[in-house]
Amino acid sequence: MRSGAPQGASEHLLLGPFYRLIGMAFAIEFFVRRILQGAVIVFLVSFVIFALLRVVSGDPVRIILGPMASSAAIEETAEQLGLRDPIPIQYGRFVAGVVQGDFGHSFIRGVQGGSTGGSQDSEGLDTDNRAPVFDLIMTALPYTAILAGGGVFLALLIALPIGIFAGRNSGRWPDRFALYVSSLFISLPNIWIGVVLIFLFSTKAGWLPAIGYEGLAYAILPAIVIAIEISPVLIRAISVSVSDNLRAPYFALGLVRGLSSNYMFRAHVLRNSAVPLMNLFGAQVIGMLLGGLFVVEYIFSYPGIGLLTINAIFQRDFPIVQAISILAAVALVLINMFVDFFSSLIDRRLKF
Amino acid sequence: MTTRDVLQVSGLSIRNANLPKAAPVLQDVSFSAAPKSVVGIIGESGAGKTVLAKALVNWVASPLEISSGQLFFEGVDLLKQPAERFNAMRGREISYIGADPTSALDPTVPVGSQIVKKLVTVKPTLSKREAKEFVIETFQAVRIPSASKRFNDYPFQFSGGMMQRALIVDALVTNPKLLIADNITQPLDVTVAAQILRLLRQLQQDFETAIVFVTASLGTAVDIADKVLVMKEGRVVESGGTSGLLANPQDDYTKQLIHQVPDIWGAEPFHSEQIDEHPILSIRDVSKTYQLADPDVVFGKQAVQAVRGVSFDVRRGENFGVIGESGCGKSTLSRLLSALESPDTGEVLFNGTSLSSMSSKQLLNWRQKMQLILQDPYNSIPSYMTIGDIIAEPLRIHNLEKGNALWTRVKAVMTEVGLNLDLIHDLPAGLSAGQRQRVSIARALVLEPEVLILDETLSALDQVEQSKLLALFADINRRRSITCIYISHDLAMVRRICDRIGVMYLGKVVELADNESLFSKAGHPYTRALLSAVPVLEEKPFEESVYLLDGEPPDPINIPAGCSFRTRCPFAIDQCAQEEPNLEVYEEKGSAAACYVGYAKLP
Amino acid sequence: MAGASALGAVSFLPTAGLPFIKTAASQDVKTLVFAAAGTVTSSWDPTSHTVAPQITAEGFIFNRLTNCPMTPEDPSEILPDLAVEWRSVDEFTLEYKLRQGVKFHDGNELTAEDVKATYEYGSDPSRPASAWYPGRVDVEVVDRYTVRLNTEAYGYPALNFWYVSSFLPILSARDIANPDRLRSRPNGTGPFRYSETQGDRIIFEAFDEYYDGKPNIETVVWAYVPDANTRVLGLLNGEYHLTERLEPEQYVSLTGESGITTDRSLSSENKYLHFRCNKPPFDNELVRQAAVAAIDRDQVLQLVAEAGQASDCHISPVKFGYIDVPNYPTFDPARCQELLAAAGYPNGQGLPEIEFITSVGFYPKTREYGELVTAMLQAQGFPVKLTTLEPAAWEEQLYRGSDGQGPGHIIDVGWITGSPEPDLVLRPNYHSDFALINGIDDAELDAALDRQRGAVSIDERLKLLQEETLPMLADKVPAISLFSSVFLRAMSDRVSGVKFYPNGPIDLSKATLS
Amino acid sequence: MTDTVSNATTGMRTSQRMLAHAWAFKEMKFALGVFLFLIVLAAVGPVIIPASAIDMNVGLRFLPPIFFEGGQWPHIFGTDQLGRDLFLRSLIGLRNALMLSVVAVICMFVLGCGLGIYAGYKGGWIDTVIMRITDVQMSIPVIILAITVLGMSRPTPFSIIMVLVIASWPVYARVARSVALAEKEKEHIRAARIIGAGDLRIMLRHMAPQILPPIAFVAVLDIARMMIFEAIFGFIGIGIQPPTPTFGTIISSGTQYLLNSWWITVAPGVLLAVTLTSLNLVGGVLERSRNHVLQGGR
Repeated sequence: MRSGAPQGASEHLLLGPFYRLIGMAFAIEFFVRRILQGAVIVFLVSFVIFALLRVVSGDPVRIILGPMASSAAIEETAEQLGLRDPIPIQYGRFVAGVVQGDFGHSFIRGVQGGSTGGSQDSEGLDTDNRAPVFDLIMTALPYTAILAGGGVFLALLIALPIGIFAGRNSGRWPDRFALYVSSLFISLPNIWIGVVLIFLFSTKAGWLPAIGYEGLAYAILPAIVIAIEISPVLIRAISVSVSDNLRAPYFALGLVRGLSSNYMFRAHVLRNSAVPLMNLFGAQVIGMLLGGLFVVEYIFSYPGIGLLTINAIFQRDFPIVQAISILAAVALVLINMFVDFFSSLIDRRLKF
Repeated sequence: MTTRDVLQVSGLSIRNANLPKAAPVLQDVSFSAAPKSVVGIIGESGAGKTVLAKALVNWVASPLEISSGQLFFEGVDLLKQPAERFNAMRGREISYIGADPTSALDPTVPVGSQIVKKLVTVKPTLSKREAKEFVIETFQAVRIPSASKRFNDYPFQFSGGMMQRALIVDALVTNPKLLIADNITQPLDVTVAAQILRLLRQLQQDFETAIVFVTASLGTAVDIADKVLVMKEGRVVESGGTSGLLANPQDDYTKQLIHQVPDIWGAEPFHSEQIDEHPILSIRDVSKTYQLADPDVVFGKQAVQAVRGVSFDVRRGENFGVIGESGCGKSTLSRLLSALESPDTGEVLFNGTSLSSMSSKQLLNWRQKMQLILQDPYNSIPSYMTIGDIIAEPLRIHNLEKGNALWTRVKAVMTEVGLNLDLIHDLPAGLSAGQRQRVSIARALVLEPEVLILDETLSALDQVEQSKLLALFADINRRRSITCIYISHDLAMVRRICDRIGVMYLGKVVELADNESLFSKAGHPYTRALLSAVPVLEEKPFEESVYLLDGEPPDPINIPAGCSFRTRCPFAIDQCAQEEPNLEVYEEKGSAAACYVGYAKLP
Repeated sequence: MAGASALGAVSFLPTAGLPFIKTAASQDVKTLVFAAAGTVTSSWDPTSHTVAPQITAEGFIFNRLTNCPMTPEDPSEILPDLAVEWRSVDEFTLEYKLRQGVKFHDGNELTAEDVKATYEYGSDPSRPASAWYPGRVDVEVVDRYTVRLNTEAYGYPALNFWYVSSFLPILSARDIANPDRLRSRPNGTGPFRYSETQGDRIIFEAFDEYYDGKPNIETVVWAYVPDANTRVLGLLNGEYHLTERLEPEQYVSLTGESGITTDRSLSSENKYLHFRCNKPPFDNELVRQAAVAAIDRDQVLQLVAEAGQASDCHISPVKFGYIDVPNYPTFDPARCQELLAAAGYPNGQGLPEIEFITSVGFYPKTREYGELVTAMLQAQGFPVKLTTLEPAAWEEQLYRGSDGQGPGHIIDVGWITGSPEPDLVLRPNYHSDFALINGIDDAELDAALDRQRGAVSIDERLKLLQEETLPMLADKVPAISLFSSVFLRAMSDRVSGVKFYPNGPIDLSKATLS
Repeated sequence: MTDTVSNATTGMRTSQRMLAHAWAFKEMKFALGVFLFLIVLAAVGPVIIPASAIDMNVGLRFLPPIFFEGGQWPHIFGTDQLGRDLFLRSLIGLRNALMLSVVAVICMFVLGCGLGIYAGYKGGWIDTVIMRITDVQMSIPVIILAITVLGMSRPTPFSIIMVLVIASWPVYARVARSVALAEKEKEHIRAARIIGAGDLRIMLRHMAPQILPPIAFVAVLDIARMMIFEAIFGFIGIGIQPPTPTFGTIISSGTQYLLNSWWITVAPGVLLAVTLTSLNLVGGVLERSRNHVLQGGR
């Protein structure tokens, strides 16, 4: 084999040492841009929710003070809470608080975290004696994290084997099996399957606890419902991307180049299939998961963020709803950012 | 069979298991390859040559299956061995390179590490480090510039030619006895394809590898092969030594193939009949630059200089050609000419009026006078409209005709381009590529334009269809005295149809000459390089050994200072690095080239 | 929270096989955990709210002057509590003699000054709970242990306090002088004293110096458990000892359960459908009468099952003055059609669309009987549309707004008070000065309501109520009482000696836990 | 495989070949049959079944389904807590859910695709604005939006559809935009511009017919998703109001009687799940066939 001075090498001699840094510039630019974009999105989302709550819903003061409160007391309390100011001013105040890390205090919940009923005494409403929203969220968040983590884990536990098996046997029975399973799972409304699971496994069989949270076992049934909800999308995505990658020219050529089928599958097919799977997480699964958590926590009276939110909306507890929508938006923005970043780490063709 | 043959195929038949009644895909194919020999396999698409090539590496995918035959490799019939045994040969004793280099490797893993992985798999004694050094060394040997940097690049960062080089490395690192090269030059530009062929020839000498070279181009096969197999519809119709076969073809099909290889220098250059000296289209110092994100600099931008100061006139009634390889800026030029984009500087004048000064209404009227026909027969016409509606669409847009008059005009133009009138209510789905291009042509002609731009319009068609359409254009040109601008990479085609030709390199016109002068004299080394690389059967005035280039065009982001061609030019002088040369007339007919070396000093 | 609390099925916690499940439940015989369905407010001042769950909580802490067991057999029965004797001095004066030696939780002795401070503070119209008071009152301290309530300055008979005094908690005068202290730390004379709040749990400790002897139970944990199912499950696995507000199905299931005692007792609450009487079509008395003739209350009761008891009266059977009103509306389709025709809407033709608003998840079975009543009204030609709202939204729609109008045309609500005093129901609902929900403005009715309020003797008042006020209400039907609520509770059979009040409070002073 | 396949394109269009391929699946025939049967049943069932869904008969409360002991003809699914026929109520619920979902999907499809194509075709600040709106919209959980809007005001079919559309149009806009971006670069769009077609004509006549079919196909599957949302809304109490039967309200009211009268919850859910499974199966097979055909199979 001969060797010769490659032409054009000199042009890149200078660049050579910096070559490794290419990813760094990309990463810095990526994160700067995405965090800025994300901040704008979160800002807008919070404003939309903030305005929506004030425009659409009734007067939270009626809930705070109870139905029989005099209109004088209601007005006094509303003034005190700033609820009679124009929405932009209220929003400005809220943002100023959030920027300083203060998400405000619940309208309804006492400082110890428990709900309090309407007190018609305008002097009785002392917002400092109401629970800080941040604390409420921090109390509920671990439960939701357990449930979400468990749900995603179970979903992957279902979807990975079925999806990969189907993808490897495209057009044959495992493929059809995957189609049946995903078509069935996606057709089971979470509200219904949740109740049916409670009926079968908790009420009838008595195998698993269902309502509330006293220990990890309480997360099992709700996590199954979450898994049933999101696994069909995963199954389809996995089977399609696995079979697409098996059909991709590089796979057959890899075999012809003398590499083993197992190696090609492990090192390349799985790697390439991870990208659409991750994108699916960012685009769809997180949204489904979030929606699913709200409903499932509601069905199972599971004391997480979802139940906190649903109760807060029903009770017009604006500060909680606002904070949680910011939290949800931040979570979505961050998850999408990392999904895109890791996707582009895997597949350098992707530019976001 | 002689025992010294590396490969001997006898009576190989392959059929489609799903279509048991159809003719076999391969029928009774027999040939052999001696060590260090090159066997060329030639045939049109559908002849079964790719199926054959793949069968040689045990790559027969369902529903195809081998129905009979033997495949001896070094005396062992691999078809009788367990599949594992055959598969164990692959990538070690028998290597394969395919037609589509850019999708041959996992796009998400650096090229170098994929090749290293293959190397350590087939040669377990090698350490990763040794393998890496070896691969970088080999990269250099196949003239991949900055080999150690390119080692870490991803497949998409390689051009087709560079990737094909990398794959040749991948195929040859194990010193195989047999290399199957399946259409490896097909997607490449002529100069790059010629480089690859040259490389392969050199390597073959060094590695003592037998090569089965599959190609659709007879010119290419002849260039490299010692022995040629001609295939048609799954059968070998003729085989023999290359020179013998060319000189004395036996089979009609072989004769036809030979006949179809275009003559360039043997053909009469084209002359339009009514050329008005007054230019209908003037391009004045037109430039276009695109901004891209720079991955190396935070929030940095890169300027891609697609077209750089192009000027030329097109005279009414003439056929003007623009040629150049991929990335030379010809498609950007076509977008500027058709006012789909506007130039950053300079202007395009139509009958003396600048396109950029036109109001949108004027521009709409102007569109009737200037039409563009695109390359891809499958994507350039909408699949959900009937052929009649497609052709009628321009008339409707410009509100030119209604009711029966509209359909009369549509039918007239269909007849003119040779479309059967029965097709008027059909969707394009069943049409062949040639018919589809006729629909495109009809859609342009129905407006009765004065200028027609053909952007690679014929390049997707086969030789026969191309000839027919060229004849049609010649006819239209004569009857309607339309001005045509052919934008193409196909030298043989512009030779046949164009009066004058501009050669583009890196966004600039480097030579502007009439047909005859360009092909016989060529004042620019790049033009000569292009001409030297065309795969033809005839004698070329410009020798490949003298003119063929190394490397590939530089990135249009980092265009070298001075003459942009100097980094590849075998004849560059000091002056070339100083400033950019302008077009200088080098002969009496007015042909001009942008080169400091000068026509006289070129070999 | 329809879904959250709606799983009426009772499941049995499988704790045996799953070691990681908290098996819970302290076996401490001195601590009783009460799973409450509602929350307390952020203020411990009893005059700051009218919230039923907090009234229940305050029941542990405070005593009242008298004590009404509120039994249907004798609604007017009054027993001594902090007062040992009471009498009517004249039309505008009541006199109470206090029990001696009663200690507040802060160690101070109860005196007449405390009663004076409490009544004068609580009846101040600016106090949110002043609605419980018949009106302002002056309190005269006769001696350290004797007080006189005087209403002369405010123009209504003192007799209005006769029953209400069994409902109004007695505070300490020192606390009333210091509102911050009043809000933050309840200080009563009751069997349990407030210890602390831990999240949704409030801890009460037995009061050593309780006048009736220190309770047997050392600690009461008041746990807020909003979900009915969780309350039941907690009761079954021993985590809670006592729970309230069961769904009828839960009650039935638990009744057969070993280790569980259930309690079903008539409450002071009736369930009403209020008609918005100040806008068409229910401004027309005939239309109201037609509507109530279309409703078959028997079927409603069948749906409500254990959670309801039939009563033909606008007040509960545990209220003073209750009677099965003879002219109370009954299901009579023929009469309904007659009335409709007389009102100018034969077969309901010409009636505007009628919105029927009800809540879901607060009272038992409201959605079910909402659908039923809707269907029954539709059957007679009323173009009724049902709107079911979650409690907060419903509550917002319930009362008349500042324009005097309330949303919709029919709205479902329950009304509960902790005293046999009927005016706590009648006056706010049917007197045109208030008519909080239905907005009725009927001079005849106002006059009748004022007459019974002005009665100078118990007997006269009873007669007026039973022979004039209640029959007039049954005739004018600004609202119809569908049935009387029955409270469903359950407790561990380890608990004994519990006494339940019809408005929610629970007397644990004599209870034991074995 | 490197030989150009396109020359061999037969006369059939992609959609025809897709349908032909899909029809070869026996489960396709079965699922389509079940789905059509259920639709027809939902349409005519309330007319031909003798029991009335709204009428209640407290005497016939809690009848089990006909396959169980105590079941009575014609109450196939049994009766609910008010003695109403569950099968009929389920069918009416199915009909309502279908109608509501179809309308919602049509609205979100039109709105989303319209804005998406517009954004993709025009690019620039229009694209940025529309896409940022979708970002914001997609960052608001549907349930928060739904309860806020529907729970606070009175839910009507119109407001439910509005919430579904507001929550879901961004998905369509994004897909349509990304396809439009790719489509814009295609030669036939260039050809249309060259023959002088204006922006609106290009978007409506030249891009929409290419972009919409694959999305329309996703939209069909979305009908199933919307039906589930409708059920969830009903369950939380923010759906169509009783006594109009909806799956959500039936299931939620049944939860109270789960231990003794499980069928009130289970039976309507089975009908819903069967309907959706058949619809999703049809969609799934079509999707596969489409992939298959697009990959050059036939």
